Amino acid sequence: MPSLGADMESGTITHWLVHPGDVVHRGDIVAVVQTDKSDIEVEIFDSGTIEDIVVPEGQRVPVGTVLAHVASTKATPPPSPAGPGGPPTLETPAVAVPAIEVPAVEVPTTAPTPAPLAPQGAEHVSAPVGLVESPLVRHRAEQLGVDLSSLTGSGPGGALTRADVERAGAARAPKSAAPPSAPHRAPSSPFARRRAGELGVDLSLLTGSGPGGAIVERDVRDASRRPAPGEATPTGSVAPDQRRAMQRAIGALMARSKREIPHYYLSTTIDLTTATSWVERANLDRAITDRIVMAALLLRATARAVQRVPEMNGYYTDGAFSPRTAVHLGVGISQRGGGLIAPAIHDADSISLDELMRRLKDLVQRARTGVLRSSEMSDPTLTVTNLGDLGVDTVFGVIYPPQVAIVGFGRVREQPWVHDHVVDARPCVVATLSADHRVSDGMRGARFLTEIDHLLQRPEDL
Amino acid sequence: MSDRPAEAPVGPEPDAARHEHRVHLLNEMLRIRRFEERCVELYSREEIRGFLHLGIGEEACAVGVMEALTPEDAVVATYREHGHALARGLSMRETMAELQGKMEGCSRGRGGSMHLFDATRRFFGGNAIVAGGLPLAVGLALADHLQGRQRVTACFFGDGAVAEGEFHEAMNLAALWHLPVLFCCENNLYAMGTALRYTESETDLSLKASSYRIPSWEVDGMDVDAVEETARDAARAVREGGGPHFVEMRTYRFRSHSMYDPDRYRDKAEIAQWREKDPLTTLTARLSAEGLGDADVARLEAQVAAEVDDAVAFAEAGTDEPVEELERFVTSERTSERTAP
Amino acid sequence: MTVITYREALRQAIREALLRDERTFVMGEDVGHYGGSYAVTLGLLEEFGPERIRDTPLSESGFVGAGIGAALGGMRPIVEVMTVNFSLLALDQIMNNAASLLYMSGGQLNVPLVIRMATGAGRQVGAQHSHSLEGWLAHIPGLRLLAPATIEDARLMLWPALEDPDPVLIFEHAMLYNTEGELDDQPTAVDIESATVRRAGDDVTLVAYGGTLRTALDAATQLTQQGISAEVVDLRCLRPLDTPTILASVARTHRAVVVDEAWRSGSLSAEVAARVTESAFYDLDAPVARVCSNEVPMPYAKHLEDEVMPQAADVVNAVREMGA
Amino acid sequence: MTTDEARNLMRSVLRPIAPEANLDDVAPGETLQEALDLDSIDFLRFVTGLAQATGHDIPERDYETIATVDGCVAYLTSLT
Repeated sequence: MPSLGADMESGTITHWLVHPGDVVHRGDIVAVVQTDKSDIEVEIFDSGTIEDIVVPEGQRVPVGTVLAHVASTKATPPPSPAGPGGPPTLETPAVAVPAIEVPAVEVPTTAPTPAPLAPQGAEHVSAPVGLVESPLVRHRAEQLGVDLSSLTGSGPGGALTRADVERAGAARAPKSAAPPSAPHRAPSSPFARRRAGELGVDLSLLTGSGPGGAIVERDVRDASRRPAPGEATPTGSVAPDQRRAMQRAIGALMARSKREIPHYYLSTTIDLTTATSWVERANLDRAITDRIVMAALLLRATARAVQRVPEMNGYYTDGAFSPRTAVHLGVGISQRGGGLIAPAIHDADSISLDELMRRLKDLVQRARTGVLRSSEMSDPTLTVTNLGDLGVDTVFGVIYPPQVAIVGFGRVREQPWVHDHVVDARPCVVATLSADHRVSDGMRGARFLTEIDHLLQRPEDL
Repeated sequence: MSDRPAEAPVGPEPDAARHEHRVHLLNEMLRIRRFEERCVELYSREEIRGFLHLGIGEEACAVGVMEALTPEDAVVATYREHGHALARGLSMRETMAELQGKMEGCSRGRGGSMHLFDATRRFFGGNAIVAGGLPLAVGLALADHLQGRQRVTACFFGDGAVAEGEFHEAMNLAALWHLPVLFCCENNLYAMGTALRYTESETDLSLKASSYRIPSWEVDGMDVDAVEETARDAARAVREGGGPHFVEMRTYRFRSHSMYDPDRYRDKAEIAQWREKDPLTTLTARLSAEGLGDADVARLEAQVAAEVDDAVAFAEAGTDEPVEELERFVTSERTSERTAP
Repeated sequence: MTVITYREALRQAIREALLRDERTFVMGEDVGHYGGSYAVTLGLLEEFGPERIRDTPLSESGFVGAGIGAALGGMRPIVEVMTVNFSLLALDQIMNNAASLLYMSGGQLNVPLVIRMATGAGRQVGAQHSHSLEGWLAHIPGLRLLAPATIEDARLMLWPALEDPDPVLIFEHAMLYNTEGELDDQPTAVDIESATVRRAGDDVTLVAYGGTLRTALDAATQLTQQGISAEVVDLRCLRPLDTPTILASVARTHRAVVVDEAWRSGSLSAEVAARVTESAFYDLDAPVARVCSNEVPMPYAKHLEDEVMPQAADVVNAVREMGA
Repeated sequence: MTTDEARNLMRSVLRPIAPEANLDDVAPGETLQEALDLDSIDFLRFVTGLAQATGHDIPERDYETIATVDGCVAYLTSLT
């Protein structure tokens, strides 16, 4: 079937003007084809003898279908050069018109020799497979609080209709109650949402000051500056469902960690006599807002120790360890009412102790109010957990993937301590290390804990 | 385009030279005819797509007028312009490659059948808006006028164009400003599928040109000798400062408007009657009388067939423009040297 | 510094082009003997003669097409179309030839043509002489569209436009012809590529062009009194749009109001708003707002025409409503 | 400062640190840190809050005294 127009996809042979055995010349009209637009005469581009007719009259076939076969003959010289497409080609190989073999059935017609008709007209029974509810149905279900999976559809093929949903909604609603409305969601600007993500502000807790109560960036900015001391913190306690979600997430992460990371564990007890008295002396001269706590010293020592044992600091991804030069120390902070998060103090090895202390206070405060920056949550290179603050002696942490180690400090308490063959009571802390055996081993781990110990014996250098 | 000097004398030509020239004309017309016949075949095989407007039957107009032009002159044609392009000197290869959408085409495969261009041969298309090329021709002639160049801009258009406002605006401007435009109207009696008598209150097209004080000729568009002679006279007058001239060539297309159309608007008897006047037949008969033998004709045919085969092979071996270049030439790539005032 | 009118600035630019490049000529209705329907070309016929200051018949398609042909033939025509409404008569030539020839010839034929036309309302000339159809023409790939809104741009945009190898359309808002401003006696060049910040601000970006630049600047002044700092971006080049400049401003202010004298449906203002939404969505602290003309054919009566056109107060209201 | 004032002050200082904490639930001998899950930073904030509210410096050596509710109340009431 020749293409008889740019938009032609198929055509119907209405008349064959030639029969098998007929001799044809290039340019002869051999058939009439009906297209969507009109009847058109089809000419032949080869000379020869018609061998057989492939597509009978009345049949509709796609463009490219072989209509007939022609056995070529040597072209004879033209009687006149002006003949309407006289045979100019001197040698024509036997070709079909055109030479693409395409099965010629498909479209049923009213033709004398009809193709087999597809069964039709009986009933439209086939329910669509994997039926998807219409947006309207989903929307109404959401509005009415109807669970779509519990319904049987009355629409075509069992499809759920709006009526199905509304019936279910009416049955569910208390008689006197007004139709429940979708949970209110305050509009918020894209910029506000972006900044909320960056600052860790929960938009659902904010009240918008923009047009129509929309939350705008100003609201986020204000929220991230709260709370001032003494003010109630609206986000201080995490909502129970959020907490559950958080615990699920932490649980999944920890399960993955234990599944994938071959942990090894070490611990050592560190004498903090020198450190404790150094802190006491230091705090004597300081205003209360500038005071240092022991936790800051422990963090500082850990960050500095990494410089000697760099395989504790970095990420294990795609089967390989990539160490990090910067030390972003994750600090385990318990959320009030449950949950533990470990946001980072950036560059904990290179900032001053006072700066570290200032950041630690800031971080704890913001962690409690849910205003953390996404970068703080995402990029710790090593984590320290300090559960000892809450009373236990020893804590072995579970590594946060893709990190490769976690350091734990228990509570600081007085213990019997043998020094120069004399036993006395000294403030001590148990430092532990949980580390990834794919990256380091017990020797290096021991080296790391020892380094922390040494550093804590010279607090003035921290 | 002739490879002879454009101003070669036509009248009292020595018989041998005249015969030789006519063989050249026949050859040019044959090239166009066979090229377009092959296009039909390729279109049916979907090698060529889009609209394909064939000028089979109208070859004498393109070939005759081009004989009157020099390489410095300009040509503005229509969307039925394969013949004009080939007669102007575009190669069959680049023309066929264009029809097949290949990068080797004269318009890089961007234009297709309706938009053949060749800046080096001053062939300005390839205009598929009926009458849209006429104002361009006026502008090209205006540029020649302002720059003091003795050039002609030949502008081809069909009888359908005379109904457009742009035809009248262009006639008026060219006459008003006395510009060197040779208006070449190919009157094949049908504006697409509607006969002239259904679209024009005045079917004498020369009269329309005359009303703008433009000298106009009518000529048998099926007779290449007549077309050439008239075109030479008109072009000479234009070149010598005579302002625009108008040549109406009465011609006929043997095939439908575009590749295939129902052709319901013409009866077969009319088509058969015009086929009697086929410009190739007419010229071949004249040449036979002058001693051209069947073998000579066969040799010409063979040469042309080889050229067409070569063009098709060239086009089929052509390259598709990389889609990364899709947005090239929306604007010029030349960076102009910007200067402060 | 010299104080001149927008009209005089345009005339100086044309005169300079005629002196600098003998391929340049001016063509259009009433440009010669009448002196230009807006008197831009007044006096040029006497100086340059009828060949180069060429009166045309009332046949927009014919003479715009002739301009394209002349550009193809090596000239650098400046074609004046009386108003953008009349350019519709030449739309075939602008779109199907000027904008398309380079592409459909595979890069062979460029059209170095400049078409100037008046645009915009404000003179009570009714529904067939007043519209701002720049957006329609800005739809067409292959064209460059300029909207000089200042004396400096009126004086300096023409020359780079003539040097552009492709067709350039220059839109002169009719209300600007009589405006006066200072012009450097030694004018430097301007580019015809970029938008520019006409006034810096922090709280909201007002995007304007041509006739609405003044409206936006007035609104910015009023907003200052309300403690709102508005930045005003002058688009200058309507096609191709200088998107980075717009986005950079919105990234600073987080709010955008587009001020466009055209109808809002399918307009340049829609295009600007779409691009801001596409590329600066997460910078937006409020939905993009638009101040456009009412969607009516321009009425004749003064109070109705004023009502249709964007006013500074409308811009101020739009900014207030977005909570800046 | 009376006992009630002292308890009120403790409550208001604790609120941003441990919003859900109820002083009345804390047994007399129990330390605040253990009863209310305060870590050392929380406790430092608590002390800082008290110091700022009363205008008195609270040296580190006194931390042990104010570690319980009763001790803290006594400490606060003893301030002039």
